[in-house]
Amino acid sequence: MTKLNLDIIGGPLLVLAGLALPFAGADYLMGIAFNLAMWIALTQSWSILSAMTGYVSLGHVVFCGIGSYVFILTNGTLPMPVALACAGLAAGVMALVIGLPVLRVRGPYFVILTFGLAELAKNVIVQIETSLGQFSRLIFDAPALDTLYFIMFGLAVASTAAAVLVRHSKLGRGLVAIRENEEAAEAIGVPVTRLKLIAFVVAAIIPGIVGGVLLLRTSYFEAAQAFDPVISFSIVTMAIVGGMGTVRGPILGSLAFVLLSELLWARFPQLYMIILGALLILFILFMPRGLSGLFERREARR
Amino acid sequence: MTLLKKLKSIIAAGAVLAAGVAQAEEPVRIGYSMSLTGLFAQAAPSQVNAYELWEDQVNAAGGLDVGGVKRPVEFVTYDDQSNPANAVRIYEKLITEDKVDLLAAPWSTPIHLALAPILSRHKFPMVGNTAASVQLREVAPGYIWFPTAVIPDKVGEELAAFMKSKGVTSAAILSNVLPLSQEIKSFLVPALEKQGIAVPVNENYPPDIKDLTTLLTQTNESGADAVIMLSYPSDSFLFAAQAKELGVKAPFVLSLIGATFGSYQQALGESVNNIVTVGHWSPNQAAWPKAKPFFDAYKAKYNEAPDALDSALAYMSMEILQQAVATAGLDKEKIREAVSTMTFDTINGPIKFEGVQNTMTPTSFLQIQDGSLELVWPDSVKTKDFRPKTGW
Amino acid sequence: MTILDVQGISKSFGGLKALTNVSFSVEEGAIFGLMGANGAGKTTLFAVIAGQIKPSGGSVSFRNRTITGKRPDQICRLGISRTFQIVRPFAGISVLDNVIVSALYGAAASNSHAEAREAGIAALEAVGLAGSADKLAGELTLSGQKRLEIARALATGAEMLLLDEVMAGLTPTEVEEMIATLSELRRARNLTFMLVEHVMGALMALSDRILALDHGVPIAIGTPAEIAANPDVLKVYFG
Amino acid sequence: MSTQLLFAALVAGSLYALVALGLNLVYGTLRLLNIAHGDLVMIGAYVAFWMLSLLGMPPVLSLFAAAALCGGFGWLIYVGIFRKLLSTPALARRLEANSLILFYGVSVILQNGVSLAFTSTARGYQYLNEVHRFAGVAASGNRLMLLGVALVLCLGMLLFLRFHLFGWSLRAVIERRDAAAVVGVDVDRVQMATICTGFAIAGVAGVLVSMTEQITPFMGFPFTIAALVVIVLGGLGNIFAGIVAGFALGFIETFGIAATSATYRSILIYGLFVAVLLLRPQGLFGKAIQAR
Repeated sequence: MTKLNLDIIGGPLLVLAGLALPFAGADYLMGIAFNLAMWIALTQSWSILSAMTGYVSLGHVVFCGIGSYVFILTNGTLPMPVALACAGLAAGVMALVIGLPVLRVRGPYFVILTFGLAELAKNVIVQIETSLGQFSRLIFDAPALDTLYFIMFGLAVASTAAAVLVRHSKLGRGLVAIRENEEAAEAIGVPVTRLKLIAFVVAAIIPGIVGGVLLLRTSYFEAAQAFDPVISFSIVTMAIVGGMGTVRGPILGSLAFVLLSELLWARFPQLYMIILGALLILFILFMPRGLSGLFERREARR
Repeated sequence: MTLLKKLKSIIAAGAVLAAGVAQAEEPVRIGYSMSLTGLFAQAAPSQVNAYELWEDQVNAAGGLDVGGVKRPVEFVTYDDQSNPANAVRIYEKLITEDKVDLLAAPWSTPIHLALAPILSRHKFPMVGNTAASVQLREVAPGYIWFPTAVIPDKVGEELAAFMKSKGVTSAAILSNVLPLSQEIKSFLVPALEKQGIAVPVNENYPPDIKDLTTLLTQTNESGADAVIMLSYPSDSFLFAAQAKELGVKAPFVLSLIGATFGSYQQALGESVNNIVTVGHWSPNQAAWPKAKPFFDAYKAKYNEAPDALDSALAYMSMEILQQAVATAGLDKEKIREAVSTMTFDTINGPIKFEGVQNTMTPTSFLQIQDGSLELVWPDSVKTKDFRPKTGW
Repeated sequence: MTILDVQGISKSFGGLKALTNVSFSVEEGAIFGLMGANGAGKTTLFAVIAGQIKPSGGSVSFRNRTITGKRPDQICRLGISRTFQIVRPFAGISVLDNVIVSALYGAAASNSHAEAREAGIAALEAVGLAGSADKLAGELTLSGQKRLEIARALATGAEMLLLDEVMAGLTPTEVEEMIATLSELRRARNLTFMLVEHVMGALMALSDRILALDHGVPIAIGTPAEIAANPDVLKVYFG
Repeated sequence: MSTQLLFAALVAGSLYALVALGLNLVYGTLRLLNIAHGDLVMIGAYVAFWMLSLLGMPPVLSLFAAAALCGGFGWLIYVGIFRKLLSTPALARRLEANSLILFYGVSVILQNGVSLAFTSTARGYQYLNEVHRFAGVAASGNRLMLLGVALVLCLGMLLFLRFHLFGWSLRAVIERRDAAAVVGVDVDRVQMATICTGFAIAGVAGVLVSMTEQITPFMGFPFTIAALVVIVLGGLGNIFAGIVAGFALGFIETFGIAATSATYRSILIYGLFVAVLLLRPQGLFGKAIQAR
């Protein structure tokens, strides 16, 4: 089976399974699928910037946080779908505004900068909420799980589609050139600043919407939680475990992450985290191409 | 390969565990999720310990009285990683997959609030415990109840009255920016104003504060005779250490969360004697005959004192459930009916709910007095008289 | 016809003067050589022309259009493309993909992958790398990577190539081949070249005109024969 | 300006400098960004707590025990993992690019391992908490000790780097790793010594911190962050500037709060962090080493 075949058959199958899932009538299954879809949406969007250009962001949660904040501010005044759109838009605008200076910073500096930015944003929002006399906010009219699931599933599909499109476009080729050598890319005409900015903005929009949907799921907003840095770390973990070289990577990584946690964290919470940590180390050291690397090797052999 | 083996052995261990459980005779299964890892992990033991103590005691007494039939109890537990979205999913799993008979509460306000809609949708009653926010009242009544008396508006009002009665004329308020502190402050400040107590210092600080010198110097200079430190655990420790260093002189000193922890007195010893904190339970209240035995049993099992807030609330919530099940059996609607209408006899005295709230237990304050936590306000429940703080 | 006109370019880094008042012009279709010892400012001059370094003074115009102050990618799209002395292949992708990016973004920027692929393959053929198209660029030998540098610059569709020591580190046979390749390119594609080269023989053999730099100061300009006979050059080079 | 505030700034600064010193040494010589650094501080704190609770050993002796344990851990992972990887250029590059994430894995393991072994209950103990008063300053014994030990260690490290031959080799490795090997520096030995020293210093800091703070398995992360902020301010890998930056951060924080309000503390610190990364990624005071 060639790589193309696998994707052509596997992709639509996954989508069909995803669409059919709510009709199985199991809330719990849908809950898992919701989580899976969320991680795919986040990791896939992250990969558009970070896997493609090598600018590894450790602050992707900042877009979720901004999205959920804008969502909680607008939901109620605006209809829910519009509020969600605002959340995505706000995240995109933020990326656009901070993108130019931030994307000039490279390597390990970029990694810690993005982390610092997310923490800064968190503290600023906490401060704003405090000075507004708001401590936490509740949502009362959240739609049922199946609706939320369909939205999240849509976001997973959308961000996967975006990743596929980017990867196979002129933009994607330019981004890869930037990752491989930014000076050389610029010297052959790649407008590096503009391309990085586009990727940054595209990568930001989906997590913004995810932040809003997540709020509907938990019906509670608190700034410190909305910007939980663990989310950023988890995204990077899933991307590494799944493999950064392909669109499949984030899907495989999220799948592994969610399945493993279902299997283990139930009864062995700390042990689960320890295994997760160990897996991360093993993949970085010994399987740099991640789970999708396994597929490729098998395909290559045939 | 070794990893695979490890995985296999873990799965096998899980299977053995499950098999062992299956052999017991029709146990009543009670599900809950706890923040065993992540942001809130530090708080989990005080609550889990109380649950497990309750389980031991019930099983030792022959089981849980289910409408007249005694059945053993067992817990089905998961880790929500301190993430409300996970908790929501876990409770869905507990209800729809594991089909547990009863539910116990998770930790923290956000997770309680996130669960309310799920409980309503599945018509599954759960007695909450460690949640504190005026927003709890906005939750549609029905399937969740909050036995806590630490509701910020009441805390603000009662604290102001308490301070007034002890002759406080001015108060310095230092508050963490996290929700509970801010919420209490928002009610405390107007209440103080109403009582005619001045507030010369009113400052916020972030959770990761590392030094309070400026704030405490300001406080000392203001000459306020009360210091209201609306703190979370790590800053409670910091405050006590630096207040000693800087010789805070106010006779009335309150520290919000953390002062009920066993480690608080371990680490700070004598210096935190006579610090006031929020809480409505003390083992020394003779009017609550169950209080002292609970304290002793807990101490015997875990070799440390129960947390006067979290452990007590967790245990109370199980007592309430236990008593409701004794009359109602395991039928969800009957349990709901029972919890909504009955009066319960707990380690914290009688409890009765109106809507989602416990209206029997007064909002109270504890004071550390020579190593033990005494209720010092209001007079109706106090176990000792308030003592002004004379030094560190 | 003049294709590139450099007027009074100076550049200093801190107190160090890397280039002092350098002026020259290059005719279309010519091969223009730069010579000078290490640190003479040759690579800096390339970087100024290609836009990586902003000069402290002076101007560069290409086809009568001022390009000083433009970004490297803009200058590339106008038709100047450079290679790097220390090769910078896109090591993790295939040789063909390396040149396809060039064709997509360079002066002949195309939005069609098929066109870009054709242009890329043509560029690889021109430098003799067609056989390695599917290899990872990082797996090429040094000589292969030097060729890839040229192919990538070619595939942009540039009219003028700045080649920075493409022969350094090559064996004598490889140098021969490279000279042949460049001559052929000039003939077949009517390109203009600027060369920086330490391999004197190659520079003399290929160049129409040569500029000699010493510590950033231009000391002579002329045909290879004139340069070889110039007393200042001889003094710098042979003491 | 009160001397008390000066003291507070010094104490905060010395702790920042000390914690950052270990992180900076490891980054400087091995180019590994150890985000589990704060968790080593946590391990040090637990060493002090358990040594006191179980054996009655005074924390001042635990300084050595924690240094030995954390240093040993450093040796173990160097010999077990890093030595081989760092000797292959391609692997070394991958390791460097992913070191932050790799150490996140280590961090997760340490936190949850400790939580599994000792539960996540907060711990604490009393040690040297009597208050001394002098020159208008009130200081508890444990904070004086923190200040003293941190100052001695930072100063000692600087003198060592300046005057000891091995210190010279260390600096050589930090500044020009490739060249150091050529001129005969035993890079392997320097790297091993540095990772042990860096980890040991974190352990020592943990013991000092445990005297004044509550101890939990999750207490480490804020220290990692603080150390990161410090070494960014100083310039990654620049040891001297890192120590200066540690004290500078202590002063900026303390006097920044005094000048504005405590509520802006975190915004101030993260704002500074982000601003330096955006405007002067080489650090406020000097030149950072080149990241490959």
